[in-house]
Amino acid sequence: MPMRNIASLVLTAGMAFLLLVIGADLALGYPDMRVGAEYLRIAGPELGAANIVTAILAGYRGFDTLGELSILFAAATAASLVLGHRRADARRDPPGGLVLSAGADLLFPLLLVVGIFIVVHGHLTPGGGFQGGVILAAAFFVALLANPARTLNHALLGWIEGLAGAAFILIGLWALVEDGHFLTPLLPLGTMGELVSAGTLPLLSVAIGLKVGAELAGLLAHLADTEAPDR
Amino acid sequence: MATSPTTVVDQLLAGLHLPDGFDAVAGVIRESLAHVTNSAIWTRYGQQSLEWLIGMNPVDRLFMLSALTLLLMLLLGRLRSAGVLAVLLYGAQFAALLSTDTLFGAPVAAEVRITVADQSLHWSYDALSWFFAMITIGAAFVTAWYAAGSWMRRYREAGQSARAFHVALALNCFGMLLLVGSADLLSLFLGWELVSWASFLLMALVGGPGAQAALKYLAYAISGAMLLLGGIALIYSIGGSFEYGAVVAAIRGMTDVQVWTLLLLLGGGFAVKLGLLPFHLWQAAAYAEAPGAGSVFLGAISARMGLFGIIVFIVGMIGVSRLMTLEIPYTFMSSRELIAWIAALTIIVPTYTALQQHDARYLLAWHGIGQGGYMLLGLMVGDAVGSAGGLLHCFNYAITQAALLMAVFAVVHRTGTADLNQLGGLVTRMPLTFLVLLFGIISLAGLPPMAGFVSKWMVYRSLITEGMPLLFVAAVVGTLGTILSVYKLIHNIFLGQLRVEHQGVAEAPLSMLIPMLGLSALIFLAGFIPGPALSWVAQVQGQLGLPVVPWVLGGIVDPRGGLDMIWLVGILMAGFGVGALVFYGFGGRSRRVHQLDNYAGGHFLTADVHYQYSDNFYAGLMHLIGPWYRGAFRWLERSLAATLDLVSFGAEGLYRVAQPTLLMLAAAVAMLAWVF
Amino acid sequence: MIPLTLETVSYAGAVGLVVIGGLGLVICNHLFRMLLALVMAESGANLLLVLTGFRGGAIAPIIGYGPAGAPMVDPLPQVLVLTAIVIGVGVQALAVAVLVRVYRTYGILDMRELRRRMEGEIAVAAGIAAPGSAQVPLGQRPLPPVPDYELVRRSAPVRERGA
Amino acid sequence: MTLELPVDLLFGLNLDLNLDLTKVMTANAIVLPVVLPLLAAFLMQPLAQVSRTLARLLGPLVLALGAWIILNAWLDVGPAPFSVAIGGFAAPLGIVFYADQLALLFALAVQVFTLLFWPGLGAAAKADAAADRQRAPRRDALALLLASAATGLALSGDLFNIFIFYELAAVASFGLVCADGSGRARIATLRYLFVSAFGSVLALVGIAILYLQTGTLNLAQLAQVAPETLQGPIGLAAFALLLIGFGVKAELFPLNAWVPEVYATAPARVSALLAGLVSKLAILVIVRLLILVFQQPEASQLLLVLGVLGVLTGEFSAWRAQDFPRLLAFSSIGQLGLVAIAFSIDGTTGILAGTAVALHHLIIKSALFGLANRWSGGLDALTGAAKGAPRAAGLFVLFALSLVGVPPLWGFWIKLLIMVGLVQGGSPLDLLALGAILLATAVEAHYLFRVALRLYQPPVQDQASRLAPPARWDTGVAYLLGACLVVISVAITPATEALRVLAQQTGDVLLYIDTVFPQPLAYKE
Amino acid sequence: MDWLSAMRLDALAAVDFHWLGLVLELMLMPLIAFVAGLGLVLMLRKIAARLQRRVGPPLLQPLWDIIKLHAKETQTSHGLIHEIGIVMAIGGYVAAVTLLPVPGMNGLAQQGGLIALLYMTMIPSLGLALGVGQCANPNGSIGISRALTAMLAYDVPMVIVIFGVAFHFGSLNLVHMIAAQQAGGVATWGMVQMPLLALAGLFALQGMLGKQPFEIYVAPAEIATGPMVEMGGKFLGGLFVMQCFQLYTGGALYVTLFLGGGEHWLTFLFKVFVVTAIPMTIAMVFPRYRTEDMVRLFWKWPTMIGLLGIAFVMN
Repeated sequence: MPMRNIASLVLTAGMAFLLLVIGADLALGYPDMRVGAEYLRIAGPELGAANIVTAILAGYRGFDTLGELSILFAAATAASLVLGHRRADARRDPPGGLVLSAGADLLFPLLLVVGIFIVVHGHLTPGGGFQGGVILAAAFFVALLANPARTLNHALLGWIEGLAGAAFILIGLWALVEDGHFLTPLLPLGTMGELVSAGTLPLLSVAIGLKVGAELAGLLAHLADTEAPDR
Repeated sequence: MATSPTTVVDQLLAGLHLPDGFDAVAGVIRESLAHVTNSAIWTRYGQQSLEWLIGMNPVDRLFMLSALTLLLMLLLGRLRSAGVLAVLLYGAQFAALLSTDTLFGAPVAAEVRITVADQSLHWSYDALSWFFAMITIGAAFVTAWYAAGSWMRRYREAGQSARAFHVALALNCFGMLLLVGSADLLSLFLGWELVSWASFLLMALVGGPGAQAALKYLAYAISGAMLLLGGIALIYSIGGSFEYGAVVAAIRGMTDVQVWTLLLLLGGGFAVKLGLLPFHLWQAAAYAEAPGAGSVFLGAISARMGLFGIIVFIVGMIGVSRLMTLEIPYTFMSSRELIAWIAALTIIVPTYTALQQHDARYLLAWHGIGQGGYMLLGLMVGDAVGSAGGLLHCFNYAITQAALLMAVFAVVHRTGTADLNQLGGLVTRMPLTFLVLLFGIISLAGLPPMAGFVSKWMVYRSLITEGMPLLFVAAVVGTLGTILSVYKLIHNIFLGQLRVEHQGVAEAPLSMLIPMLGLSALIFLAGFIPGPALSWVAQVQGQLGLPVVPWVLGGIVDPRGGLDMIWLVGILMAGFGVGALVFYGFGGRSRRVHQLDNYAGGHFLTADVHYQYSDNFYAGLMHLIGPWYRGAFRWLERSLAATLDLVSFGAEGLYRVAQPTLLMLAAAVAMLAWVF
Repeated sequence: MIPLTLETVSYAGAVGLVVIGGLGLVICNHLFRMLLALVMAESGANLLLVLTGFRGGAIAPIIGYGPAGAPMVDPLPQVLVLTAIVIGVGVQALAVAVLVRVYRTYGILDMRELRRRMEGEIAVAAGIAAPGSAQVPLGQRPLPPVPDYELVRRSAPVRERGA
Repeated sequence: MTLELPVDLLFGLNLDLNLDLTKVMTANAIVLPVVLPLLAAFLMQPLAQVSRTLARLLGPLVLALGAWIILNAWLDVGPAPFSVAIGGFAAPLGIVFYADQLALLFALAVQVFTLLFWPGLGAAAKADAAADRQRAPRRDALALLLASAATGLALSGDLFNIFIFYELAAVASFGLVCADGSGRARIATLRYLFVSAFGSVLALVGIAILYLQTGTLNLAQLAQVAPETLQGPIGLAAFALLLIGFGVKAELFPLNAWVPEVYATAPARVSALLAGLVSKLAILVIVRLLILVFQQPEASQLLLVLGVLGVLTGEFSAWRAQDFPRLLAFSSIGQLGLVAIAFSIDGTTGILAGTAVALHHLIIKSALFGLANRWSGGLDALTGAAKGAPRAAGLFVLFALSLVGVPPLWGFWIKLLIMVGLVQGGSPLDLLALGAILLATAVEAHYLFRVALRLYQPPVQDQASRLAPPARWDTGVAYLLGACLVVISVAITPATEALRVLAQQTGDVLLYIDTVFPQPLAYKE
Repeated sequence: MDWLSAMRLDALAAVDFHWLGLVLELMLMPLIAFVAGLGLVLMLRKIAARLQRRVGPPLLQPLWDIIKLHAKETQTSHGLIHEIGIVMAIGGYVAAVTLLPVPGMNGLAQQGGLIALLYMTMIPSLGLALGVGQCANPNGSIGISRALTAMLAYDVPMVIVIFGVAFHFGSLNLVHMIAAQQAGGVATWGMVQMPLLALAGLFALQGMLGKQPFEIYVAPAEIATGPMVEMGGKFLGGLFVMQCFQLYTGGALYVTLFLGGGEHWLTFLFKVFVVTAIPMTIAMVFPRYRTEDMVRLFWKWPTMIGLLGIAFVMN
């Protein structure tokens, strides 16, 4: 046991040293912006999104985002597969106290609104589908924490999850049919900076937000069902 | 040329170069065939296919027939008559081999070839190929005949698959034909592997101890094959080609270190198959435990593929003269002496191991290993007579071992056991089998007038003229051990007291007797008139570029002491005649008494009293040399296996780490450190 | 020598996080601690990733966010890191789920002990001799959760040795 | 039908491309095999609530469709590689799919093999159908995600996109491994997860270093700029980190401690997919990086060393294995080491050999895991299994022979290719690798035929009952794959020629760059 | 190429055989050997008697013994092999003596040579072994096992000697050897040229002739556990005949190898008798060794002497 620890320490130190040696040769702080500069130059005009990060996220690298959604979906699916289902008669934790439930009641609408705002304004301001989706999930989870007896409708979450993801892909497929390319932005760009602008980007953003929200909420709800016994 | 069976027969007969007296026989065949050829069906279909067959490249025809045998056995092997069919097909293969006429004629290249990824595989038959192919097909022929009748019936009754046996035999034969006809390293390896695995199949057919032995064989064989592959890679890396022509050039251009490496790799690969020390441990059990007829084939030819490889590469391509210049560093031994000594030890150690065996099959199988040493020893001496002796011993030993194993398995067939302590006195019950075994052991021990004497004499002779005293002594000591152990074999099976349970044993069935007797006759003939076999060997020598043995019909002419077997056999027979005259000609008639009417120190013998000396037969000798059986090679084998186990344990330990990430971290650090 | 600037310090920090996370993964036997170590390492990697887009004095890549014409940082690493974070979250969530379930089944989270039990179970299922010690309790599957006092007793000596 | 497609989206360049619309459609449809499984996976659970039968059929249908699309694209487009800019954003800004024959071959293999080893097919699925009403759709969704990810790995031409698909494959496989709900599988999954996740962290560090040095993630552009920016230790360090990251799935030596545990606990079909398919695609990614980006000989050597270690440790460990799945697992490690060695050989020979051995292993190991569905016990329990399943035992022997490399089976030609390649390389390391291969082959033959002989021993009483009932579907698949093996062995010459063409295409860096960038990039280089 | 010419049958016709002379030789040689053998047996018994202060048998006693045994009424046979064994035992030696050149009669020495001769002498052992084995008496088999072990013992120095001699003369042909030895008188005799080998050969001869101390397998005292246990009547008589040949063969071989053969019959027989007398004399003053001790002895001293002799010969 101590041998392993010593070996690990030595290895770790060696790794750190080597990575730092590499770092000495890296162009930190003045990167060679080969693609990045190009994004900065044309992303705005081309996609009509003020937030270039979102433009890349949902536009240029929208396919990455699809993959990312899939990973989250896979994780959620796998988690639900592992965790199984709660027995109907399982004992539940008692509801939280007054402060907690009152706070939760207060926070729930607030989080909901903030989440929706961030999702919808993803193409304009910092934020986007993911960030907003997480906040949405948090809103539901706060409620759940305050009153564990309350349950989320797994079936509904599943529907939202599936349909939101499907919507993302269907938008892409629509583009494939329409334009010959999967996930090409289709709708008119509109005026940069306005809410309804940047073509299909906001739609994608909404789909992402819904999906992430539903998935995380489902995941957390599943985790909260800790009483689930073995099969 | 108009083709009809008649002309084909004419050609075949012409190819056989038979003496004139056979014309009458040919005439009869021709006439009876004429009836067939006049039929309508023949003119319609037979004619065409025959023409196609005649027009084929002779080597292709041989391969095709062999493959056809395999196919037919695969399809029809289950039938009762498959055995007969197999005999006919092997006979046809033999005829096809003769029709290639590559022994005395020029080498013939097969048109069959495979090209994969720029590498071409092709085959060609020359005198050497012919020689080995002849032994192979002959062995397959007698084996198939031996197995065709009663033996196979018993085999089926034991719940074994006749088809599997036939297929294994046909595959062995096919693979061997491909091997001996190989014209490049790849086709060599292909044939090699084919034979290896076919042998494995034949060994593992019955299961039980045979399967265990087969597994051991496999471990050795595949290691040998990998060594061989390593050698092939080495040659390829230097010559850049797998063709034999390029290989020869490559070997010529190699440095001494490279030749040494090549020698170790190729030699190791071949040595495993030949069962040279220290790679011999697999062979006895694997050959002995194979199903009877299969054991006959394996014993007769399969181990010789290692010798074939040695002949092609070490004798043919590297050359004995090159071997002589390769000194072992820091010693005064050359590589040729090293190999010769390995051969000599291979003669002695397995032979004396055979002396200890209690199972007839194992005894013979151990001798098989030892006899391989004679062949290699003869080839390593390298002069005309020695190399001819080595080659001739291949043939002589093949027929001898086949006859011996057949006789032993005939006994097993009748009595159900090969345990030398459970048999005895069978000579009165199975006299013909006894005769076969007698011929066989005389030949195996290398005593006149049988075939084995000729080839062994040649090896001794060359050892004397080349001045290798210790090797000579080793060879003779091996022969003496052989005499001792074969006497034990024949004594414990056929002589001495007949056991009660064997009172009703009958002579071996005819289907088994015929090939046995045929081989016995051949053993005697090859000893009496070694000329024909020597003529083959001389052709092989000529093709390999070795000095050619000065042979005559009766043996060898040499001013420094030749050998004429016709005379020797003649005077031996005359001597026997004198002996018979002395014995039978004078004095009173002898009276047969019951076997139990014996001197027993006053004790009264009955049939159920075990009055037989079989266990621990050479007690005095064993008392002396018994402590020498230290099992050093078994110890080596075991320690190798233990090492493998230890290494595997270590390797497995790497996959049992408590924290897999530790390995990752280590790998990352090692790689990054290596990068800088 | 490496100058002490924001980016080099951040780089060192990122490397440090990765390495400490790695160390934690190796040294810890407790599954949850290993998970935390993993989170740490992932944070390090994310920090490093976002650092690759950093340009001295540049602003966030949102049009109209800062003075026009001001240099912006490379937006791509930000996209990548966003994705990487989400991936990390997904993996961690799954890990937690499995971990919870393992704890439910076995009552412990000790990596070595769990591995031993796994080996034992595999051996039982395959009908072969279990590797390692004969103490592996065979034939009872799933094993009953270990009571709390067991856990305490088991982990106590470790703590003492560590101290 | 042709059509004028104004492409003035990028860089202010006014390009008029004459494109065959059908061709564009066919080519662009190549994203569908990636996207459609995702769609199906997303919709799986809602659909299952509507119609269970439909949900059961959805996966196989989508995979069959994917296979058809890929085949169609391959046949229509012909032998030349093509690239597809996703979203119409041309590389290097957007993500591209690069479809050469290698990619298409493996994409097709993904569809076909996932279909063959679909968890919901055959008798095995029927047995648990009733018990797993809730599980089945989720498991199917994960399998679809795995298929999609694997296809993406084969096709993607963008490093980060590859990373994402790699992670997707990882997460989906975690889920699949512990899908049947045994405790030991979960422990194995956790250990697997930690290894995999830490590997991903290191890969991410590698990607960061790579991006910092080059400023791009597109493989084609990386290939262009690599000679100036990725020389020296930094490039190699990045490669080493990426190798560790992707090597986890590729079962490379020090990163594969999860392999035996996972394969011993996971359902046999999942093991078949992981060992057969996913590992190959991970290797494929490494090879793409090696060919396009890291052309230093040291990088190949790194792979070679790992391959040698993998071959040795894998085969030696397999020699000690006591149960069938772990025997296959260790053997798989050894074989993937062989793949790594093959790919580390220079030039076309290496790619040819590597592809061949990868395909060979894909066919054989998948089929063997299929058989393991029935024989998933200790090796002792297999005694006499040939009595009950003579054909399956025969198949095992066939596969074992080919694995060992017995001529004239395909395995032999592959070993020969590797041997020739290594000999032509000629460095001491190459020769060492050759020796290691030969040694490992000998060990491999021994343990495989120890099993084979055991199959043909007379069965011991009441051991036969311990074997699972015959799984028709899996045995059928094994037949099919065995037939494939035999066909390839017979048609070895054309097969090798086809692979050679494929290998030449794969090894052609300029072709890759030209295909992704039909015009030279007009901006700062 | 025709097989006939390939087999060189035609060469057979070209050889000029003195048919008549040869046939005469072949008939005479065994006869002379037999007579000489009888004399040797007589000498053996005389020497033994003299050493034991007895008178010894009369001149024709050995012949009378054989005739008596043949004439016995009870001739117990245990089967065909039993009889054939005796035939082989006699026949092998008859063949062997025809391979030994004697003055004026080279016989077939040209066709065989030293090795063939050596192996011919093994055939009687085999024949005897077969015959005894057929008797189904374990005591006989034990005797055979001892006899074969003894053969293993004495043949090792024997072949060393044979190698040395053959190498020295550069030929396997016995006629050549004799010619070479007779070329320069006593100085070219093998014994003078190769004294060590001659010594080793003497040892081997002692074993080969089955004389004390190496005679446990045929010792009269061990008759009940020796090969002779079931031999009576003309079976034993045949063995007596064999013994005559055996003594002659051993002596003549030694003379041929080391003592320059025979210039004419008188000297030849004289040499043979002298040579044979040596082991007989030695035999009478020794007890006998156990089989394994015999092996040990033979593999030690004579072998070493022989190898040393070879070392001298080869340099």
